[in-house]
Amino acid sequence: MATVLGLYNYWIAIFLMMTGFYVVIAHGNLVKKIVGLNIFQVAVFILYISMGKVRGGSAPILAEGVTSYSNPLPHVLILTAIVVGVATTALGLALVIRINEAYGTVEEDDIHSQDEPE
Amino acid sequence: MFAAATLAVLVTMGLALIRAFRGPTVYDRILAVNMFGTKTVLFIAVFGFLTGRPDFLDIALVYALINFISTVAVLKFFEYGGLGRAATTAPDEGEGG
Amino acid sequence: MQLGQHLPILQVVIPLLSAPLCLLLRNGRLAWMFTLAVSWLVLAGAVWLLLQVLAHGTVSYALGTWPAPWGIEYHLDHVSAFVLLIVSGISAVVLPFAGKSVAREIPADRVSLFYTLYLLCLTGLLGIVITGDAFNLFVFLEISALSSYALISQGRDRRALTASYHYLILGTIGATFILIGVGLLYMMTGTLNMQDLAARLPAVTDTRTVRTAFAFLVVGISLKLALFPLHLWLPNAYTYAPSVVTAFLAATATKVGVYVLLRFVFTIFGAAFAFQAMSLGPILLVLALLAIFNASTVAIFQDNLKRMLAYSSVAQIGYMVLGISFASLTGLTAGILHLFNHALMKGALFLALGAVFYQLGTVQLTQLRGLGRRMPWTMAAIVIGGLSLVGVPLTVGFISKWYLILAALESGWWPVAVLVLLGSLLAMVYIGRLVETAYFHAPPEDDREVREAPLSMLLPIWTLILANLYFGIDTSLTVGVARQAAALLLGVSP
Amino acid sequence: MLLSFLAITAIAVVRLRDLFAVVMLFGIFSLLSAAIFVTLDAVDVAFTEAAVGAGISTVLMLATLTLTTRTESPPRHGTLLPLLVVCVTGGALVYGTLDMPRFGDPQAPIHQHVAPRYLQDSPAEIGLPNVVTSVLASYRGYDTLGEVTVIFTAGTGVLMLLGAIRRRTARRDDTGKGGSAMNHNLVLRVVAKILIPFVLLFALYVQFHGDFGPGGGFQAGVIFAAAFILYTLIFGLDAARAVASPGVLRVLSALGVLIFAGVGLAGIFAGGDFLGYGVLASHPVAGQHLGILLIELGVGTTVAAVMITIFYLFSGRTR
Amino acid sequence: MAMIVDALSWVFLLTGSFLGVSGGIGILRFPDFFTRLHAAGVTDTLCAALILLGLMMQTGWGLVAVKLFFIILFLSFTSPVAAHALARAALHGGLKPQLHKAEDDPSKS
Repeated sequence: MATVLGLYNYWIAIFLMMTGFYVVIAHGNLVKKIVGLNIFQVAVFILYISMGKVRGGSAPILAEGVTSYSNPLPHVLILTAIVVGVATTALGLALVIRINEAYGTVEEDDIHSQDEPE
Repeated sequence: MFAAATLAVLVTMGLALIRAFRGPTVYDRILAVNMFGTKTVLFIAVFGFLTGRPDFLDIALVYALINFISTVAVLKFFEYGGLGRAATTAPDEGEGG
Repeated sequence: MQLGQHLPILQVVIPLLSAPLCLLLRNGRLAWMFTLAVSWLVLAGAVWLLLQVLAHGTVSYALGTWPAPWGIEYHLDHVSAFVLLIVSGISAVVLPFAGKSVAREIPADRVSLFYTLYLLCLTGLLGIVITGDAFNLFVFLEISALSSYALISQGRDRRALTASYHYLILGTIGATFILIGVGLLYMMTGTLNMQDLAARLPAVTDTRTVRTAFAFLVVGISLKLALFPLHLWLPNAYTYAPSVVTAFLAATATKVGVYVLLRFVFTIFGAAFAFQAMSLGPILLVLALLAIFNASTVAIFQDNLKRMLAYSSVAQIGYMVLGISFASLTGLTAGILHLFNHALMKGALFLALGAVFYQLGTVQLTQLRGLGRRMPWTMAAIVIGGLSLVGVPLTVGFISKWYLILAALESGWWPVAVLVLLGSLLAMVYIGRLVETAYFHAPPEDDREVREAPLSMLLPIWTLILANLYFGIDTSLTVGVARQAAALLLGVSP
Repeated sequence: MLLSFLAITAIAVVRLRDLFAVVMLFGIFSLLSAAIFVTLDAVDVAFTEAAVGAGISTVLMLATLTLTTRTESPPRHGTLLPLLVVCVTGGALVYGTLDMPRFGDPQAPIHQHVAPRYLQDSPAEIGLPNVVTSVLASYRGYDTLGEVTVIFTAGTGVLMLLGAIRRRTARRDDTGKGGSAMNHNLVLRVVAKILIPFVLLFALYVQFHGDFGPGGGFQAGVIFAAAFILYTLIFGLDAARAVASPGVLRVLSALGVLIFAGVGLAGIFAGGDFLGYGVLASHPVAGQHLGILLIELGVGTTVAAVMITIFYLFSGRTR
Repeated sequence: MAMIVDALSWVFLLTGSFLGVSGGIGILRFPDFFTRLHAAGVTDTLCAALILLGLMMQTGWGLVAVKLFFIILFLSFTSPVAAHALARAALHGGLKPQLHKAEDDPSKS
């Protein structure tokens, strides 16, 4: 029971990761893939942030009267990772727009069938 | 007491979430999402008090702002852009839009 | 102020700083000249750093003056200095070629953007190689990845867009896997610095978490370096990207991927853990052999030469990984050596194809008939590069293969040695097809005016070709450095 | 409880085929995860996730949807293989969790090794209450430089992909979704006019208050960009371009990176190391303050400029 | 005095919470979009304002109170505007208010 409680956060994060991952690899719609990618990444962020939490700790902004703080390092890493994530999203969506202009569709299967005959 | 308020906000969030899933029309979803956003603002605010460090209200402020922007963006999407599934008639603005 | 002491960081910061400056240059030609100058400066720095490392051993640099586990540290040893040289060298050679090629393939108003992204990509690759911090590596990995997605999408064919998109999706999955792996390692050790990680990992290697971290890192990196079953993004990306981009990425990006694999497997986890506890050796061995045979076979049936070479790249990555999978001194030496050699030959070959594309506007095999007489210098370069790929003596390809076979025999796996030779035969077939078409077929009837590529293109191509021959004959420098690097990774004396 | 909401949302995202609903739910997903970050004490992260995930990403996705289709066609291949891959990966991860330190355990290695120094010594070494800012801008300042470069890369990449091909003609009444103004909606226009100055003010507050509370250059940049996005949405792209022209933004996005890297180089020229702010002023702590202030400014500039550029480019496209 | 403020703030908080939950139930149970909009719109603003006011009374005067005040200001601007714009969009988008009694449950689809 203690194991389950102690790992509950991680398991949910893993579940979310896998949901996102599944969307990325199983769906054929290019926009949805990007959404899935985002979910995947956000879930990883939750994993990181979860490990930084200290029970009874407080946000790592020093204040008087607070003795226990959560670990600031994962926060820093994830701040960077979020930025990387949004950069990837923006670029990916720009590509989707261009693909739509070139092919008139954002479905992977339709794109393949358009390229095949050549 | 803060805990009670937090709980109430959480329950409301859950209810709005259900509507967002079921919402037969997109407008229902937007409404639910908007409400959800407002409740998240409240949640952050109350939660700050619950943990005794209420100086993080900036986040709530950002939420309020972002929420507004995304609502506007969504609305714009529907009035000008998307071919709404629920909206059978084409968006047609008489006044010069 | 001593500039030399700050060189490790300047190496990365100079291109980083130049990128925004380049964006401000609206004139494409100016941007090109600027990029060229920067790239040569970086090459000079890389040479100096390699000499420094050879003379004094590892160089490290604490960013922001914070000592290592707290701040980010730059850590330069033989392996990284060598790869640094490869990356900056290829970049310096590719750029003179780029001037004309880019002007033809990229719309004029986007040329300065193109060079900005090129510089960013270079920054990213250099940053990956030189850093001593696991998370910093991820950040720079993304810089190089994002810029290469954008660069690849600039190909003329619309399929460049889908190729770039797929690369983006798979690349991001790979990066996220790496992020998960780094996170798990951090969780178990509390540090991100590579040296510190290596010191603290042995205490917790027995945990399931570390094993999972290892698996995720290896899979993530394999995606990035296009190891066999995860190579699907590579052929399209290389086929449809602009010529310069293909040449640059083919010669550097996957090499940096291999470097990251080496770094994580050997420096951080240690050979003992990776190869004994996790039995990475057989897995990599099988995958590498599959890569060699599958990709070479596919390459034979390609009509688009860029695609053919792209598949050949997948096969060549197989050779590098094969070397690594032996986990012996000779094997690693062979792997690192091939890293260098393959950069030379693929750089030359893709550049030569770029020249063909420049003159012909196509790289379909059927269109190349009789080209041997019309573009003699370019085609001669392709032939020599191809021979090097096959592994004919007097070329660098031979040296790599030689060491690989030595390593296989040393480990007592003679069937592997035979398979390596068979793989070379496959390479012979696809290069042979090319040679046959170019020299022994009559040129097409339509008699278009096809002339030799301009000098600014031939010069870089032949620089690389001559390097191919030179390092194929005089191996003391490359083999020496590779051996030292391998010894360092394994933690034994050379 | 929040986590369960999150899980439900994720499942809904998988199942829904209406991409618009998917994007809306993704907005919820982001907000929820941000709320979770708050409960896990990561206020800075929550701040960013709220601004980025719920704000920028959602708006960009919507803009993409206006240019593409809204519904996803049903899948045509079996989903067995992906499911298998996912299960194996997930299984591996769960297997990995078994030996992890338990959630919230103060004895976990990460709370013992590197981080304590940040918490204990940063007041003396850097002198800022917000440890996240200290680590972000100083101890691991180089990561942040990389981060700014990533943003800059994305901006340049999007510019390369979407810019300069089809310039938008100044047709006011075209169906061009994102770019046109919401002229008829008086209420929105008035409210936006009142709000935008406050938003800009708030962005400045976040920019300079990041040393003491959650916030900093990145968040401020995004908020600043959000104000412009609001302006563009309501008053139209042409009006927004008149306020901040793409050319100016291009210069600004480069300028931010230059400021950051320039501060780093200044460290070298002042006799210290790259990004070593200590030597920038007579007293190390004062130097740290100055350095952090300047680089946050650089971050804010680039982020705001790039975000606005990207939004312009997305909304300036016509189908 | 302090006691009164305290008690008042609790009253505000509780009323706000109650309104919030009732709004949530409303948004779930009401038959069509416009009634739901009504349920959400009315309670949303008031609930938020009340809860935030209650919090303000708890902290006393200071930066926190100013921030809370801004949030209230913000929400009281944006929620009605959003609701208004939403109703407009829905009306223009072809969604008609359900004027007679519901024959079927619209949430079935």
